[in-house]
Amino acid sequence: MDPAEVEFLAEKELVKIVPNFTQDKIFLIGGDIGPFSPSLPVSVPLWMAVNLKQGQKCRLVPPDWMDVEKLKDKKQEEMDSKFFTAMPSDQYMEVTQLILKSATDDIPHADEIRTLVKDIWDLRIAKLRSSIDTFVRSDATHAKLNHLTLMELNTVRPFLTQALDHMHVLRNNISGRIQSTQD
Amino acid sequence: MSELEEFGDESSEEVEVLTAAEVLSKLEQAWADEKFAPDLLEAKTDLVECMLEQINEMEENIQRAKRGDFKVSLHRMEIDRIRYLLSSYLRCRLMKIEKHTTHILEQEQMRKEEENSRLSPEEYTFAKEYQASMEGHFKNIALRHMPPNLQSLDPKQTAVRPNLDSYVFLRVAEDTQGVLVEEETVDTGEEIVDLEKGDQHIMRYRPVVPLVASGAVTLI
Amino acid sequence: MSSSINDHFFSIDSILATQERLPCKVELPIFRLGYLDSATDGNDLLPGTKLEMPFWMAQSLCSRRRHIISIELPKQYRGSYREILDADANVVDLHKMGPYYYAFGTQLLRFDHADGSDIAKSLLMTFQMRFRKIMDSSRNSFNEDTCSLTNKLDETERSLFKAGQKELNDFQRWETRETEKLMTSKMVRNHRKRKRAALEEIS
Amino acid sequence: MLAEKALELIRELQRSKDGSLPPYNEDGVRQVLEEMRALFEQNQKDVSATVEGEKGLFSGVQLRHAALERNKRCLLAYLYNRLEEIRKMRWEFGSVLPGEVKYNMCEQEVQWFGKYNKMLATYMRSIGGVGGLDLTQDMKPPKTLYIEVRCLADHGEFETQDGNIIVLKKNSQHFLLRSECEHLIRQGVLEHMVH
Repeated sequence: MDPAEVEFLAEKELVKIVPNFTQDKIFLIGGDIGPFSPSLPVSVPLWMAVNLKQGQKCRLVPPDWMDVEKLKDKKQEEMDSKFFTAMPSDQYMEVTQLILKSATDDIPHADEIRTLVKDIWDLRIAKLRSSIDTFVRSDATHAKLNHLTLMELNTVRPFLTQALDHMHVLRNNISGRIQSTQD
Repeated sequence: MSELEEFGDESSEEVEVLTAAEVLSKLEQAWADEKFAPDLLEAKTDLVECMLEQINEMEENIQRAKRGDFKVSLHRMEIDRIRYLLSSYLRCRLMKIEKHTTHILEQEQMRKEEENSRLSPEEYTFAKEYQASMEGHFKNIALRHMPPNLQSLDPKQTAVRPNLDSYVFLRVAEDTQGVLVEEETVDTGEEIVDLEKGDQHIMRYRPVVPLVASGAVTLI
Repeated sequence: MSSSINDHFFSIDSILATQERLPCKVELPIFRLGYLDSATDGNDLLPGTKLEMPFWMAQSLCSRRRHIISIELPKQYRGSYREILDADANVVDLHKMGPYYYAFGTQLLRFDHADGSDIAKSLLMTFQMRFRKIMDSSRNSFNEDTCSLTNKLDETERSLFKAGQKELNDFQRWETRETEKLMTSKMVRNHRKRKRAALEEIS
Repeated sequence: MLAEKALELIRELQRSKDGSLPPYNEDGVRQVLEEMRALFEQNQKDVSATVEGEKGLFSGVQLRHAALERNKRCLLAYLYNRLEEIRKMRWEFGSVLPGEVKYNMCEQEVQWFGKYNKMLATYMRSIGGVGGLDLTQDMKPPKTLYIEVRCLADHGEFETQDGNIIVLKKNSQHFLLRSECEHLIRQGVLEHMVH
């Protein structure tokens, strides 16, 4: 999957906005949204939030976890743990990327947040790489990957799956099951 | 569009009633599964038709709306997203049909009556035509000029088949006990795992083929 | 056959991997095909003749049922070479020993050679040992010269390396929001480039 | 060596993996078919001789048969992989191919392209009943309704969805619905401007 497609999936996540307009409930195919009244926070899908913000029709409310102190704690926890820790959002990377791009002015300490999220991402990707190496060198043929997010998995997908597909053939060589599509 | 949509699920006797939003989210899952599965999955013809109807209806409503109505742009954006989803989903299927044509048509021929088809009727027509055009091309340029005993194509030899042993990422949607991940070999014993709801795994696709079909696991 | 990546009747890689040659010895006379051995003017291939054959040919003449020829292992799969791989697989130029080292090695196992199971083990171990280096370099390759590494990779490894690079590249394009830009399709772009180049040559 | 010409066809494809279609090698294809005919005739002779009592000819027959199969595989793979490229062209260039590209195709390949074009159109029209769905559009997830574009070439008049006529003149800039100009971007008529 293309990262843009992973982002497409993340864009249906709900986020809170504070609109500056009045509008009755909108009956979208994907569900009802609104009503909208100025200054009253309301939940909308991320794609809509980004578009409304671009049209200067709202202010974005950062998700709870998008907070310098919380992210610092998260980073520490990720550093201390041998395993992957649970992220506050399965789309933390995509959400950060989209919100910080379109609504930097609505997010306090945006730069710091950007750096912290990127640090956490880098920590996790480094961890992912070394666990992949361990996995490949071991005799294991499957693994549990709890707490990894779709975007994280996606950055190693073809590489990892191709390597494992190749190893499956090489393993079958040893056990004498030669797979063949032709002679 | 909050009214309930009648939605027939062929696999069960009673008619399931799903909201449009539920159909949409099922379609999103079907899209992801199709993207990640090495073989062609069952055609979700009902989901596709239902969503197409929804966006066509919405387009009509928009035509009637007042010019400059603020809501319209939001509806349009949603339509664009759904059209992308449908189109990407069907494109992905078409690529597989083109690549594994012979294999897929063989499967279709061997299909038991109680099983759902992997191909929508339109896809089936396309697959047949595609197959005929490829074979016609081979025959015209090459096969008919070859010695008599070499003029035919043996699907056993030439069919391009999906690699069911390729690795996939999955998330467990329903607890499933005793999945045979590796068969016993000379050097190692068999390996069985229990899949617990919410867990994520990487493993070969083959052992989970029926679980993807039933929705007990989803591909990620 | 071997590299599960792209293996079917029409696969170019699969055809090229089965074109790799190996030393063979004729066991039963093969009449009127003497021209296959460049070292002789004879009409026939006589028992005892040694020559190299592509895999696909050798396979048709040597199987459990047929012993028209006998085969020898190509040197890059013999014990002495396996020992080198055993010691440090990372320093070996597998492309020189290939370029379809794993795929061809897998094919060779069909001959039921006495070394078969050792070759099979060596192939897997070689790949496991070299994996990390391929992964790391495919991820950090933007500023360095990668040729010196990729030159030494077998075709399967190269395709893996490319997959890793593409993932990184795609992700970086996403991070910088380049993915939002709608692009001219690749074939149209390449076509224009070639056309421009052709025009420049004329003028 | 046997099946050498057939291998050359395959190497030709391997060399052009960058996505350009090399000229159809009519001569190469003919030579492969000729070699096959010769191998087959020799085998026929050997089989007849065996029937008449001559011994030891089996090895040669076996080897030639392997070469025949090999030639067949290479030749079909040559045609298959070319069609695969040609199929992709329908998605990248659209239903009309540039002359220079067509020039590298043989007559039957041009015909196949036409057939593919037609069966694809029929399929897309039949999706879900009314009106169908154009799968060659919406290639990327949508981000905004409208986008800014710049003309890379003079393209003439263009009718927008709301009925306005605009002139796409080289270097002119426009604000258009993404869905109505996506194909012009893919064909290199317009450039998507991103800020």
